[in-house]
Amino acid sequence: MFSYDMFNTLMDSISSFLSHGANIILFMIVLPLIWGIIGWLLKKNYLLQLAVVVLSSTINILFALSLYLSKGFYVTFPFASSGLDIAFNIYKFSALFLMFIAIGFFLVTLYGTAFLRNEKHAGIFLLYMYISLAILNGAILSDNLGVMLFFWEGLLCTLFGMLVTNNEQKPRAAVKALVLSGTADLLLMLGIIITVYRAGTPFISQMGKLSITGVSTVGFMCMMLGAIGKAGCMPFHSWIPVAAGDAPVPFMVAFPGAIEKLLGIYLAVRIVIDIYDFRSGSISSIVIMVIGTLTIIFAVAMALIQKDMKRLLSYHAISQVGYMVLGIGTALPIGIIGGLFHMLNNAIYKSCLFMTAGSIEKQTGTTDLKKVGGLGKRMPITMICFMISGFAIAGLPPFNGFFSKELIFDAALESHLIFYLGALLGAFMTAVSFLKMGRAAFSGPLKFPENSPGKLASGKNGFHESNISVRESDIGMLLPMVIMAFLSIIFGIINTLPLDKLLGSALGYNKTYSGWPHSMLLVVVSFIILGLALLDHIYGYRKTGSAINAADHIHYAPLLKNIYNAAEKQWFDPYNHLMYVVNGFSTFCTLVERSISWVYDYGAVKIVEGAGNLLHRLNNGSLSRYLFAAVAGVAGIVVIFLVVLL
Amino acid sequence: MEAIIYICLGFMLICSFLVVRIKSMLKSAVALAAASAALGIIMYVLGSAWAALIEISVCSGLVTVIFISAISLSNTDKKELQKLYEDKKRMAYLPVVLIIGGIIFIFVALSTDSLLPQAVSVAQEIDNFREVLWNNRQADIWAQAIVIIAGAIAVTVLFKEKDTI
Amino acid sequence: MSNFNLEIIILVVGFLMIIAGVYCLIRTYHLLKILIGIEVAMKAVTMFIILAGHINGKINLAQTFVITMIVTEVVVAVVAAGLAINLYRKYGNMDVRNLRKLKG
Amino acid sequence: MRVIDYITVSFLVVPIIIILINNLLSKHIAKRISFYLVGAAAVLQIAASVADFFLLPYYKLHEYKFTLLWNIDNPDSEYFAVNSLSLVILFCIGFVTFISVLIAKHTIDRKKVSYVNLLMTLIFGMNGMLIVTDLFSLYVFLEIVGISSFVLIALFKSETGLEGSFKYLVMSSLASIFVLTGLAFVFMHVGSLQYENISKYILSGHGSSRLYLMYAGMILLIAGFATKSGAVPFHSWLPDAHQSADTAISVLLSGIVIKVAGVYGLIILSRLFDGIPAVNLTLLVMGTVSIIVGALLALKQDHFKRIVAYSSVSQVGYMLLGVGAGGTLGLLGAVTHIFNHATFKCTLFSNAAALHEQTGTLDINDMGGLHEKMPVTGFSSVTAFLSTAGIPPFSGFWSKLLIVMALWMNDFKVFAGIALFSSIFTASYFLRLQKKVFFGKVPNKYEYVKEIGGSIKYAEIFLTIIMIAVGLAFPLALLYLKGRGIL
Repeated sequence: MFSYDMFNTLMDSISSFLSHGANIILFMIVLPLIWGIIGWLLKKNYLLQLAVVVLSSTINILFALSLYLSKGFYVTFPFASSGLDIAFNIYKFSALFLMFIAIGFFLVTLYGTAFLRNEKHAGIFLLYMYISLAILNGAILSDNLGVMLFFWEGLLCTLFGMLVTNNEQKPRAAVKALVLSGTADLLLMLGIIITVYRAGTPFISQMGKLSITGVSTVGFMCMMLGAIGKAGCMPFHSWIPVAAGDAPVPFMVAFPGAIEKLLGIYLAVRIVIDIYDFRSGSISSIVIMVIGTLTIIFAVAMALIQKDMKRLLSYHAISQVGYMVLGIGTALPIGIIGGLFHMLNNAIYKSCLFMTAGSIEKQTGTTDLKKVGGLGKRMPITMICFMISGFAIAGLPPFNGFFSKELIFDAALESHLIFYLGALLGAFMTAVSFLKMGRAAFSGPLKFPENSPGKLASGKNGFHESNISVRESDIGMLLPMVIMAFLSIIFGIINTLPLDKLLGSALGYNKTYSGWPHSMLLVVVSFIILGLALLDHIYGYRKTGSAINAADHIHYAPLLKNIYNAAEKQWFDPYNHLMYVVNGFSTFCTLVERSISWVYDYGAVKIVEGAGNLLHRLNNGSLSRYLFAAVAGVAGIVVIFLVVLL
Repeated sequence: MEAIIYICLGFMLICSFLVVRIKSMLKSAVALAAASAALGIIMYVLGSAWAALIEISVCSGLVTVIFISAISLSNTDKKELQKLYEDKKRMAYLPVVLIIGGIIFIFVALSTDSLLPQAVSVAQEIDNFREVLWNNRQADIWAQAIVIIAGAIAVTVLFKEKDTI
Repeated sequence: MSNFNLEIIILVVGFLMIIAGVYCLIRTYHLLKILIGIEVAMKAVTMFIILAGHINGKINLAQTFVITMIVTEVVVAVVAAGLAINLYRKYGNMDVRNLRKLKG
Repeated sequence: MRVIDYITVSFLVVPIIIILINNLLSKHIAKRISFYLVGAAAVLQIAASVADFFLLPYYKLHEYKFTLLWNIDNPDSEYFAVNSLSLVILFCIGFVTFISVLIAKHTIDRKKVSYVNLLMTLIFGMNGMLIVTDLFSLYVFLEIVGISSFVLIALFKSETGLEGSFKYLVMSSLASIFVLTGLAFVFMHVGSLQYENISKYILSGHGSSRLYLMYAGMILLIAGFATKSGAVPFHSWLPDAHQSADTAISVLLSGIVIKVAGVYGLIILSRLFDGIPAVNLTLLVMGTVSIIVGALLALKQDHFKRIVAYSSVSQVGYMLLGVGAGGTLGLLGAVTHIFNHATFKCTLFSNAAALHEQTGTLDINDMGGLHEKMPVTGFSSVTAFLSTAGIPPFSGFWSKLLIVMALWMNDFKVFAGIALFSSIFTASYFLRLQKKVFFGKVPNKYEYVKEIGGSIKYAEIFLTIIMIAVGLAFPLALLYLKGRGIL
């Protein structure tokens, strides 16, 4: 029988195998690439792809688990010069993230494969996903900041590639994402350069804790901005809603939903814990917290007025990052662990929410809330998953979101009241928007667009209730959803498992943060907020008569209306302002380039042509001219000799 | 002895200018032979008897024969020849430039005594011409043999009317 | 000093002969006359080598050089005459201006 | 006697034996086997040079001295010698001869015996030039090369062939006059023409006040050998001769003759007159001018072989830059470029032969789209083009890199920049060639053109493999050089 001992032995042998030589590169980085190429070559073969996904993910989870259970080790591969050594540091924290990624990757890829069943991009989606997995593994394992940056930029490439694949004609989202993430990565690079310069070593494990003073402040802020920018924090967020309009759901699940947050928050925590001596109450802490709070409020306010599920969720994806950044920015252990826990929870429920949106899109062909409704009867499991995740994101006990939010509230209140109030405002609007979305989509009379896939399947008999084939999704799409929803509940009820057993021990905290929140006051306030949200929703529903417009009274409130109009016109989008500058610069460059290319196209060509023609005509085949040229050549050599000798 | 050299030098110079200026091909070939003979005498006086012998027999003999036979193989009418091969008018100033250059060169050469190298103090030269030729310069002999073979092949290629192999 | 002058004068005469030969090469239209011009210049070169042997006292070495040189010169003259005669057979005259097919 | 004695003598003996066999046999037998004889000679030469290359370090010799039936111990005696530099070029001679015979199998069907005889005298001359140790002997062997080339170009007595041959003859006679005058002046100073005596004289700085005629000699020698190598402004005979000759002979002329007769002579001069900056500067200026003028002229041509010939002018410029840069690295770059240039010029002339055989013309304006019809020819041509233009990882890139590095390290930075910049010209004229010949629309009359078969196809495949393999394997050679401390 398979006993626990056998399992332990297996894990030990795997980890010792990985710790030996280049095996870790081979199996954590190269192997996923190979899987990806296999998946790519399978193109549209759904069952085989499914098999590849299950098999590869199992192996990957097994490896990650063995690394997590091992004592940890340090591997160095000497390279050209000592600064470029590839060094991998495997210890509790990084191995934990490897495990998260392995599990999340499995669910996301499974869902994506099912979603893209028999579609053109299925193969390339798998390839990009596996490349991303390899990159993530590499980035998390690297101890060398330079090598980590290499992997980090690689993720930008896969992001760009995926967005371009989805919309080759007008890669609007791709370009926007490339510019914004690229700017964030540039900041990160700058930060890394300053940090390495200050520390004198590129290896994180040798850095100790740098104090944040002088030029180090710049380095810290740049690195931090790069890291949280990757996670989707303001001001590097605005490509996500655009991508939500352009890209298919699996991409949204994978990238803004899970992968980028995992990586970004991972690095942010590494910066705060390992690299810099980050103190609570310091200026940089306050700056980070302000960024976090602004992100929460602004993004959730935008989410409130969205009438499209994917866009709404994408704004929530941004606002949730704000909580994590706020938590980490407090620089308190409770805040950091709260931020991390929130990141974990967010990855779970946000992926789940995107997946439900994807299921609806798959069945009805749209995610526009105005066009769908009453799907609860047809898609009960999807509805239940949505409700669980919605409660979790709104912060209702006993789901996981409640506990992580309470930790962050606690930390925020400890820092300053104003951050707490901002976070509460965010929580209020989150709840309102989810009430709106859930009710609009799942309750009320059944409705879906005329041209939805379900309608088409109903045949020629016209619109009739009995012909409608809008139904529950595939098992391949349902399974990840259900697992995510289940995890939401588990992490909520048994929150000691993620908080103390996993995160706490990985960070080395002795104190326990699990269990019911210790401050009853905060819980009460949270409940009041949720109640207010419910009241507001009912008020809005009564006023307008439909669930979808339940938030309109906030949207069209006297002062807010103007702000929203400005936001709709993208006045707050830094990308646009950046683009003005860029456009001006590129106009200037065009002028310069035109004048240079004139030189190349006409000037240089004319000179070359003229010289060629002259020489061509000089050589008229006459022997005496040949001889004369030779004698002149001798004279030329004489001149050179005279010049040198005299 | 030096007088002979001066006379021969003058004769050779005149001959070579005649070679260039004479319109008739036959006469210029003969003038070339005369210049060659004068050179032979100079060489003999300067102490290279063997080379002088070869020069007179081969250069003023064989080469002249080659030229004259080539001329006779291509016998063009004399008038037509003059019309055809009248020298170019375009670069008529060239000889003037060259002669002026030559005169300047002569003056420069005569005014400086350091144009020629200092007498090299190489003492014991092998006295015997045969020894030098057959013992030291055998590479040249081999090369000459192949040159002559190549010349023979060239003659078969260039002068054979029909050669299909 | 007189001995010295002799050598200088041989040098100058040779120089003028080379000029004459090269001038003949460049200026003339007759193929064979081009070859004769080469021969004139070659005479001067032969004289230079003998002069060199005379100056540095290695006259025997210079003689061997000259003999080898004359052999190659004759063979080149034969080949050149052969080419000229073949060209005459093609064109009917020995005008160097025929040779303008290859140009540019 | 040692093994090396037998092997080394074969460089001179094999051509003579082949000439004897070729002429003593009856014409009909000779006609049938003559090409195989040349092939055997080429293979023997390749084998002998490779064997010698590895035997030299085995016997711990810097250079191996030998004679042909005379006593080496006579005072002031001349001798033959091979060293690793001359062995590399000897290898190239065998290589190009082999390719030439492969092409000749298609293109030459008359006068085979004469072709073989002249080819053997040519090889004898080139081998001799590489193994002599005396400037005058160098000249005599140079004349053998010259005479053989004149007759080879005029072999079929076509109007253009005779014209190209006559122009070459007159130009090289002028070169002979220059060289011999220069030799006379150097002889006047040194009293000997052996390499070691000349370099001793230059090093000791004998009579440094009265070196006027010595400098004149240097100028004339450089001019003479530059004429033979086809450097601008002494280049005018080269395209005419290359265009008018049969392709099997063009490949010899462009592939090896101009390099042995010209560039090797300049290498010898630059080593003899080491430490005289004017010589180096002259070579550099001449090289730069050659690169640019050759490329400009190539841009205006319409004849396939003429473009390739002007490309030779341009590439000789690179070799001169390598020689002029001086030092081991520059010499190494020049020799590597000699080999690489031999490979890609062989390829391009094989292409020319293939195109001429299949389409009957070499005017590039008449052609088009032949890439589809003749894939092997097209591919090898593109490879040769990339290699010539110095695109990594093909072989041409590395030799140009060595030359540019040598220039840079010897503080000729302007010339290094020009050498780098001029690659654009190379690319431009070859792009024009490729576009007109291999891409675009196929003219109606070439609708049924097929790929060439037989020996030319094999030659093309073989050469393409060599270009790519040398290019890919060259970093190893660089590592070796780095290990030897040359880089």
